[in-house]
Amino acid sequence: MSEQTEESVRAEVRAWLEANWNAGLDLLQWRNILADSGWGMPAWPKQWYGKGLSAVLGAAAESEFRKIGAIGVARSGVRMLAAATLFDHGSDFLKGKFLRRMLTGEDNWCQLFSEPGSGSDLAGAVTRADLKDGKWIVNGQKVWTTSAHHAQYGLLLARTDWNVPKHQGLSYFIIEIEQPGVTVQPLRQMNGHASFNQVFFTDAVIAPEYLVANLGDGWKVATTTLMHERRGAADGIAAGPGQGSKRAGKAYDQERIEITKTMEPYKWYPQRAGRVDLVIERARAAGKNTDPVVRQEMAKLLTMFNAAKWTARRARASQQMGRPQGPEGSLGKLVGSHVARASANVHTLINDADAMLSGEDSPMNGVIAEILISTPAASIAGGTDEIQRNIIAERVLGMPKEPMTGMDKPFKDVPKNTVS
Amino acid sequence: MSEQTEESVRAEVRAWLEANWNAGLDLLQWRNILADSGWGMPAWPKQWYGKGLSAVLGAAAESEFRKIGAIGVARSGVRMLAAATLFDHGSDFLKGKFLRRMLTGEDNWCQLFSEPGSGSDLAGAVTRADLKDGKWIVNGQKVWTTSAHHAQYGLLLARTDWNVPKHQGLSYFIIEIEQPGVTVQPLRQMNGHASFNQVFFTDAVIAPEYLVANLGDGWKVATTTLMHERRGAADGIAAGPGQGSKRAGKAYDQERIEITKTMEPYKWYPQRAGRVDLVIERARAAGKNTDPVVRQEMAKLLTMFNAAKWTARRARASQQMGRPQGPEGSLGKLVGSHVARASANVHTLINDADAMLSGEDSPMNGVIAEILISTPAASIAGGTDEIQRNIIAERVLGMPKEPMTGMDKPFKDVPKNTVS
Amino acid sequence: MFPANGKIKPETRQGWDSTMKFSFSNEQEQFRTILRRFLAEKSPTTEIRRLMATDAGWERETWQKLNADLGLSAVHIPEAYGGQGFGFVELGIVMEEMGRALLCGPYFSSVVLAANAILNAGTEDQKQALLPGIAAGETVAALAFTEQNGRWDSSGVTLAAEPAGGGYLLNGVKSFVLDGHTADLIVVLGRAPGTADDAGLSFFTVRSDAKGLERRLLKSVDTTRKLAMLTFKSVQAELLGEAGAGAAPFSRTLDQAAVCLANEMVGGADRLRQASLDYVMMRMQFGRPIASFQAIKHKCADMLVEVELAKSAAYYAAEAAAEAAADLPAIASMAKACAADAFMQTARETIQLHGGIGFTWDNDTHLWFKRAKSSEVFLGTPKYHRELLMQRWNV
Amino acid sequence: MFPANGKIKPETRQGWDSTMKFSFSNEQEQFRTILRRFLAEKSPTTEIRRLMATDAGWERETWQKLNADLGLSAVHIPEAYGGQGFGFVELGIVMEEMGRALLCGPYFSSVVLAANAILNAGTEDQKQALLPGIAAGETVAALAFTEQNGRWDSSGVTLAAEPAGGGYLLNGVKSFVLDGHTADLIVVLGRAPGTADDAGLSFFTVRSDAKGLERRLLKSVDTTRKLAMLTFKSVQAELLGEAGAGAAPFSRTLDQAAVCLANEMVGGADRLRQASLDYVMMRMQFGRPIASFQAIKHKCADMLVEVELAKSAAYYAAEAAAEAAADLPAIASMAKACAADAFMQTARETIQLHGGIGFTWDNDTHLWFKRAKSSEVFLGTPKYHRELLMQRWNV
Repeated sequence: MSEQTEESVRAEVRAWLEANWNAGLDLLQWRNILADSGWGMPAWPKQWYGKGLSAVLGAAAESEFRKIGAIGVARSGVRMLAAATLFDHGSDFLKGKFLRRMLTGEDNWCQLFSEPGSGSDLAGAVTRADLKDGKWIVNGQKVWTTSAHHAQYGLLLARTDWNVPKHQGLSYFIIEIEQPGVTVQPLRQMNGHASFNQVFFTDAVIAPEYLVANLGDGWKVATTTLMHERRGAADGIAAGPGQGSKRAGKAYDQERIEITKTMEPYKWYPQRAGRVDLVIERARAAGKNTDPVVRQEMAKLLTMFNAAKWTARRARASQQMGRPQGPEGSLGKLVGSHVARASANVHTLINDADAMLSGEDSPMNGVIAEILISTPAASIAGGTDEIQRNIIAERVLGMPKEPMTGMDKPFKDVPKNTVS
Repeated sequence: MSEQTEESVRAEVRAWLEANWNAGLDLLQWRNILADSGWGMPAWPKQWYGKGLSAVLGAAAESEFRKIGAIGVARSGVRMLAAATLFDHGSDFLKGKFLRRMLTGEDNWCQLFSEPGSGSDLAGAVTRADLKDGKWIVNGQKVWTTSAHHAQYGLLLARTDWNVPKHQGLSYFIIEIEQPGVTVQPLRQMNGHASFNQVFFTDAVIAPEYLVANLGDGWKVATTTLMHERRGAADGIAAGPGQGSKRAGKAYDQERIEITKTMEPYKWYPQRAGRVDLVIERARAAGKNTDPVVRQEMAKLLTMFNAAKWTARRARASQQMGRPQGPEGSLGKLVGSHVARASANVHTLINDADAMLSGEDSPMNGVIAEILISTPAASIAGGTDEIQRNIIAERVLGMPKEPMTGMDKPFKDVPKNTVS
Repeated sequence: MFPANGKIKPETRQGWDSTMKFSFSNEQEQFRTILRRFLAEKSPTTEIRRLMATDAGWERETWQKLNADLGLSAVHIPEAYGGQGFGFVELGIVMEEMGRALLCGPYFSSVVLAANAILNAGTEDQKQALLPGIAAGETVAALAFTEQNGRWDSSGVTLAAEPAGGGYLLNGVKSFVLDGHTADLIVVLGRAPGTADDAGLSFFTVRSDAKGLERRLLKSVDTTRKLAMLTFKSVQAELLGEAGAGAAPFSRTLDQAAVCLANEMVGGADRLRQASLDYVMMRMQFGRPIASFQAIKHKCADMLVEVELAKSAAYYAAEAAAEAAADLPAIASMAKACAADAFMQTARETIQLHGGIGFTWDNDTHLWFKRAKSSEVFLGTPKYHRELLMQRWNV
Repeated sequence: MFPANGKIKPETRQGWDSTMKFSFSNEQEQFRTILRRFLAEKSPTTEIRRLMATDAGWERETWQKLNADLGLSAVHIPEAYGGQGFGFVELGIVMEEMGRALLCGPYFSSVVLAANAILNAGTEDQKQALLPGIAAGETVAALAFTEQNGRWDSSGVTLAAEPAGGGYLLNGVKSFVLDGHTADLIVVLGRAPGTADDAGLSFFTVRSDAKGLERRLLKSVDTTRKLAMLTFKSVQAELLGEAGAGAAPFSRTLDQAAVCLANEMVGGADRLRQASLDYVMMRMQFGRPIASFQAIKHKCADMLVEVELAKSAAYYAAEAAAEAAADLPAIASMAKACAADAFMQTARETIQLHGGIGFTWDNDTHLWFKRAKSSEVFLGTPKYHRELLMQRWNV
C-alpha cells in the first residue's frame, strides 16, 4: 500500500469499478458505495471517506472514472469549499456530521460572507451572532449567495464581538438554512436573471457546536475558505459538476437532473464573458466582416483574447513544471473583464441597429442582447477591477498598502454603512 | 477723475499716446516714460507706476495701445507674478526697489519653487536658508526654472525651520541670481530643447530685507504666486509679450530682440500640444485621408479637440456673465494632455514609416518628429494628469482628500527623498 | 438657408463660430430649472418602471397633462402652427432634461422626428393641418424611415410608394419605428419604384387605423423607449410635400434629430455622473467613504471630463441647429458621436462605481445604461457619424 | 513546410496550438540569465549614449568581441552554415534581452533580416558562401526592401533589376534600411521591369563598395538604431536564389522579422515596466513612497497586464516560427501589433510615472521611448498588422 505507483492505483481503481460501477444503480445508493469505498475522494484521509492518496495519485484514480464515464461523488457548488474548510478547522464532530452527506449530494451548501454594506470589505460584516441561553442567535443580512434556495447548510461569517478591531470580532459558523429565522430571496439582476440570493436572518438559531474553530477566529477561517475558492477557480471547473453525459441509466438520469439544477444560475455566464467566439460569425452574418474599422476592432479583441488565453496557459505550464508562480497567474480576472467589455463593444458595432433589440426579435434569439447587458458584471463579480489592481500591485508587484486609518479601533467605533 | 467712463479713459489714453508715443525712441527710455506716466500699468496703484484704474478700465486703456501698436511695459516671464506677489505681501521697500525695473525690462525674474525631490509636493522643499551673522545663507537645488539664465532676481521658497510641520517651516525670499553662490545650468529635455534651468545654491547670500512677508509665511506667499500664475494661464497670453509686430522703428527693433529671447524656451510648445492643426493637411499629403481607419481616428481627435475648445469658451462666457465658475473651467489642462496624446498617435498613423525620421529627413522638416517626442510633456508639465484629477475631484466635485499621514510631524522627521 | 449639400471645410467654420454664444440666457436657465423640477416630480423611477413594463410605454392622460402644464410639445414649433416658436436651443434644453429624467413619453418620436419631418417637408397647408395637434400633444405622430436592413440613411429605404387615385399606395416594411405601434399619425418615408438613394424619395402621412397597416411592438433592450415594426400592405397614404423631393428634408430631419438625441444623451449621462458621485460619497468601505480612494476620485474626475466635453458638443450643435448653420450636418454628427460615447462610458462606470448593487434590477442605473446602449446605435453608431463628419468636412 | 499561402481559419488553429509548450526549458532559462547579465555589462546606458551619438551607431571591435564571447549572431543559423542550429525560440530570447539592454549593434539587420532572407531565398551554395561570415559576426549584412513610399510589402518595391552579362544591374532607391550605411553586404529586393506586387520579385546581393551605390545615413528619432537611404545607379548585383521567385521567401522573412521584433519589444517594455516600479517604490512625495498611492499602483498593475499579455503573444509567435506553423503569418502579425502597442503604452506611462524627470535627456527612459516609437511603425504599424491578421484568418 505504501508503495503505490500511478499504475498500481489505476489498476486498483479499474478493478474496483469493474466490480462495483453500474449505471443502473440509484445515484444516492452509488454515492454511498463510493463514500464507503473511499474511491469517491481518493485524496481525502482514509478515516473520512477517502484513500489518503497524494493529489497526483488521486487525480489518476479520478481519471479512471472519467475514462469509463462512471459517476463520481457530488462536487458542485460550495460543498467542496465547505469540506476543505472543515478539514482545515473543523472538529471531528462536524466532519462526521457533514462530510458524508456532502459527497452523496443529500446536503447542498452555500456561502454567507458578503453583505450589502461590506462588498470589497468582507471583514466589515455586521451580521451579528449573540449567545443567548446557550444558543447563537443570528440577525442581519447576507447577499450574493449562490443557490441558497437549494441549500440545507451555509458557511456563515458573523460578528460576535464589537469591542475589538474589525478582523478580531468575527466568528465562523455552520448554519441550518431550513429554519424559521432564515429567509432566502432571489436577487434579480439588470439582465433579468437571478443567479444570487439575499439571505435574511431574524433570530435565526445556531447550536453552539456549529461554531467552526474558536470564537473570534472567523476571519482566519474565512480566509482559508476564500483561498480554496481561488484555487478552485484557478484550476477551472474543479468545483463544477461532471458535465452531463448523454449516457443511459438511472444514475445518469438522476445526475442530469442534479446538474441542471446546479448549473441554472450560471447559464448567462458565457454572455457575461462577452462571447468572443461569436464575433467573426456574427460579423460575417451581418456583412460587417468587410468593414475595415470593424476588422480593426475585431483584431484588437481577438488579439487580447488569445494573449489572455496564452497567458493562462503559461501560468499553468510553469506551475506544472513546479516553478514559483510568476505574475502571469494573477492577471486573468482583470483581463477577462477587459475582454468582456471590448467584446460587447464589437458586438454593438457589428449588430448596429439590431443591438437595440432583445428576445426573439434580436440576433441569435436574444444572445446578443444578453451580452450587451451582462458584460458589466465581468468587472465586478468576484472582485472589482479596482480590487484586482490592488491585489496585483500589492501581492505581485510588492507595492505598499495604502496607509489604513483606524485599523486598531474597536469595530463599533469604525464608520460604516447605515443602509446598504 | 473719480467719474471716469471707459470712453473718457480711452480718449485720455489716445491723447497721451498722441503726445508721447514715438517708435523712434529707445525702448528703455520709452518704458521709463510709461512708468512715470502710469499708463504702462493703468490698473496698478497711482503711487506705484499706475493709474489706479479698475481692471475693466485698465483693459480698455491697454487696448488703445494695441490699436496703434504702441509698445507697452515689459510683461514677459515671471515679472508680473513677482509684481502681483509684492503687491499682496511685499514691503514698500521691496516694491520701491523692484517694480520699476520690472516694467522697464531692465530686470528679469524667475521662480524658484520646484525641487528635484519635491515636484507634485511643492511644500516638501528642502532647500534651506539659515541666518548667519545677519544674512540668509542658502543651500540646495531648484529645478524647472524658466529663463533663470537671463534673470537678475528669483522668487525663492526655502526652508527656515525644520522643527515644525512642513507647511509651517517655509519662508519666501527674493534672491539675486548674479552672485557667486548661485549656479544656473540648462536642463536638457528628451526632445533636445532646454526650456528650463536647474539652479544650484552653495552658500548663496540673501540680505534680510529681501524676506517677503514674515518668517514661516513662505507657503502662504507661494500660494498667492501660484494663484496669480493659474489666473495668468487662464486668460492665456497675459504673461506673454506683445507678439512681435513687423513695424519699423528703434523701439520695435529692440522689442523684437527682447521677444525672441523670452520666447526661445517656448518654441516647441505647439508641438507639445500635438499640432492638431496639421492633422488633416498631413493626412491629405500622405494620402491617408481616404483610409477609413485613419478617418475614424482623425474624427475622434478633432471631436475631442473642438469639444475641449468649446468647453473653454463656455467657461469664459459664463465668467463674462458674472456667473459662479462651473466645472468646465478646471478641465482644460487634463483634456489638453488627452488631445496631445491622441494627436501624436494620429500623426504616427498618418506618417507611418516617415514617423521614424527626424530633422530634415522627416516630414515638415522635423516638426512631425518633434510632436512625437514632445507630447509626453503635456501630461506632466504644470501638474501631472494625476494631480489634475485630484484637483478636479477635490475642488470641483468636493470629494474628500485622502487621509494624510504625518502632516503634524516636524518636517525633519518626515520621510523624504535623499537623492533627486 | 441650408446649403444644397452640407459640405464645408472645417477651416471656414471659424467665421460664424465666433457668433456662438456658448452660454444659456438667464431665461433659458430658468426654463431649465423649472423643467428639471417638473420632470423630477412627474417621472420618478417608480413611474418609469411602471410604464416601461407596459406595451405602450406611455399613457395618454399623463402625456396630455404634461403638455397642458408646460406645453412641452410646442416648444420649438412656430407660433403659426400652434407652437411656442422657440428654437433648437430651447428644444435642446427640453431634451437634456428629459434624458436626465428618462421621461416615458412619445416626445422624441412625435415632436422631434415627426414634427421636424413635417416642418422640413410639408406644404404650408399640411403644416397648418398637422402641426397644431402635435404641438398640443393631442396627436402623437411617429416617423417611419428605417427598415429591417437597419440603415440610417436614404440608401436603406425600399418601401414602395405608387400613385393611386388621388393619393399613393405604400408597400413595404418599416422597422425600429419609435412609438410606431402607439402613434396616431405615421409619417412614412418611401420611394418611387426603380429609384435609389436620394432620388425618388417622398414623405407620406398615414393614419394609424389605415387599412393594410400592421403594427407590432419589438422586444428591445431599452424598454423605456418602444420600437415597432410596421408592415404596409397597399396602404392608402397622402403625399407630404413635394413628390420625389424627400431627400433634402429627410437629411435635415436626421441632422436635427441627431442634435436632439445628443442633448438627451448628455442629460442622461449627467444624471448618472451625479448619481455615482452621490453614491461614492455616502458608501463606506474600510472605515472611510470610498470617495476618498484615489481610484474612485480619478474615475469621477474622468467622468466629469467626458460629460462636460459632450455637453459642449451638444450645446454647440443645438446653437448650430438654431442658426441653421452651414455645417450643421458635420456638427450634428460630431455631437451625436461624442455624446453617445460619453453616455455609454458614463453608464458603464456608474455600474462599476456602484459595485454589485449597480448590476441589480432594483438599482436604477440599468434604466439609463439601457437607454445609453440603444441611443448609442439609434440614428447611427458613433463610428457611422465619425465617418459622416469626415465626409461633411471634405476630408 | 510553409503553406503556399499562410491562410488558415482561426478555428483550425486549436489543433497544433495544443502542441505548444508555453514555457521555456531550464536550459533556455539559463541561456536567458547568462545573456541578460552579459548584455547588462556590455551595454550600460553610458555605452548606448556613446554609440548612439556616432554616425555608425556601433563599433566593429565591440561587435566582434560580443560574438566571440557568446556567438550571438550564430544562434539560429543552422550548423551546416556555421551556426549553432538553435531555433526561433532561442532567437526570441536573444531579441528580448537585446531589447531590454537596447544593445547598439547590427543584430536585427544582419542576423534577423539579411540572414533569414538568405536562408529563405538563397541556393545551397549561396547559403554556404554567405551565412558563415554573418554567423561569425565578421560580415555585417543588411536587407534593403522598403523604399521611400514607406510600404512594407511587395507592393512598394519598384527598384528595377535587369539581366546584364552574367549578373544583374540594379537601378532605384531603397530607404529605411537598417544599418544600410555600415553593412558590408547588402541583400536587395528588386523586380523585373513591368512586373507588380508579388510577381517578378527577386533578391540580390551587393557588396557595400559596389560601383554606383550611394549610401546616406537618415536622421531618425531612435538614434540607437540607424536607418539609411541607398541609391542604386546601375549597380552590378548577383542574383540570390531563383529569379522572379522572391515573393514567398520575402513574406516569410517579414513574418520571421515581425516575430523577432515583437520579442525585442517585449524586452524593452519589461525593462521600462521594472524601471517604473523601482522608481515609484523609491520616490517619496507627501511623506510616503508614491508607490503607495492607488493611482500609481493601478497604473503599475495595468502596465504589468499589458506587458505580460504582449509576452504571451511574442513567445507564442516565436514557437510558431520555430515550428514553421501553418498560421505563422497571422500569429506574427498579431504579436507585432500586440507588442508594439504594449511597448508604446509602457514607454508613455514610464515617462508619466517619472514625472518631469522622465522627460529629461539625462533620464534613460527616452532611449526606450524612441525605440518604442520607431518599432511601432517599423515593419508596419499595429493597424497594418491587425488588417493583415484579419486577411490571414480569412475574416
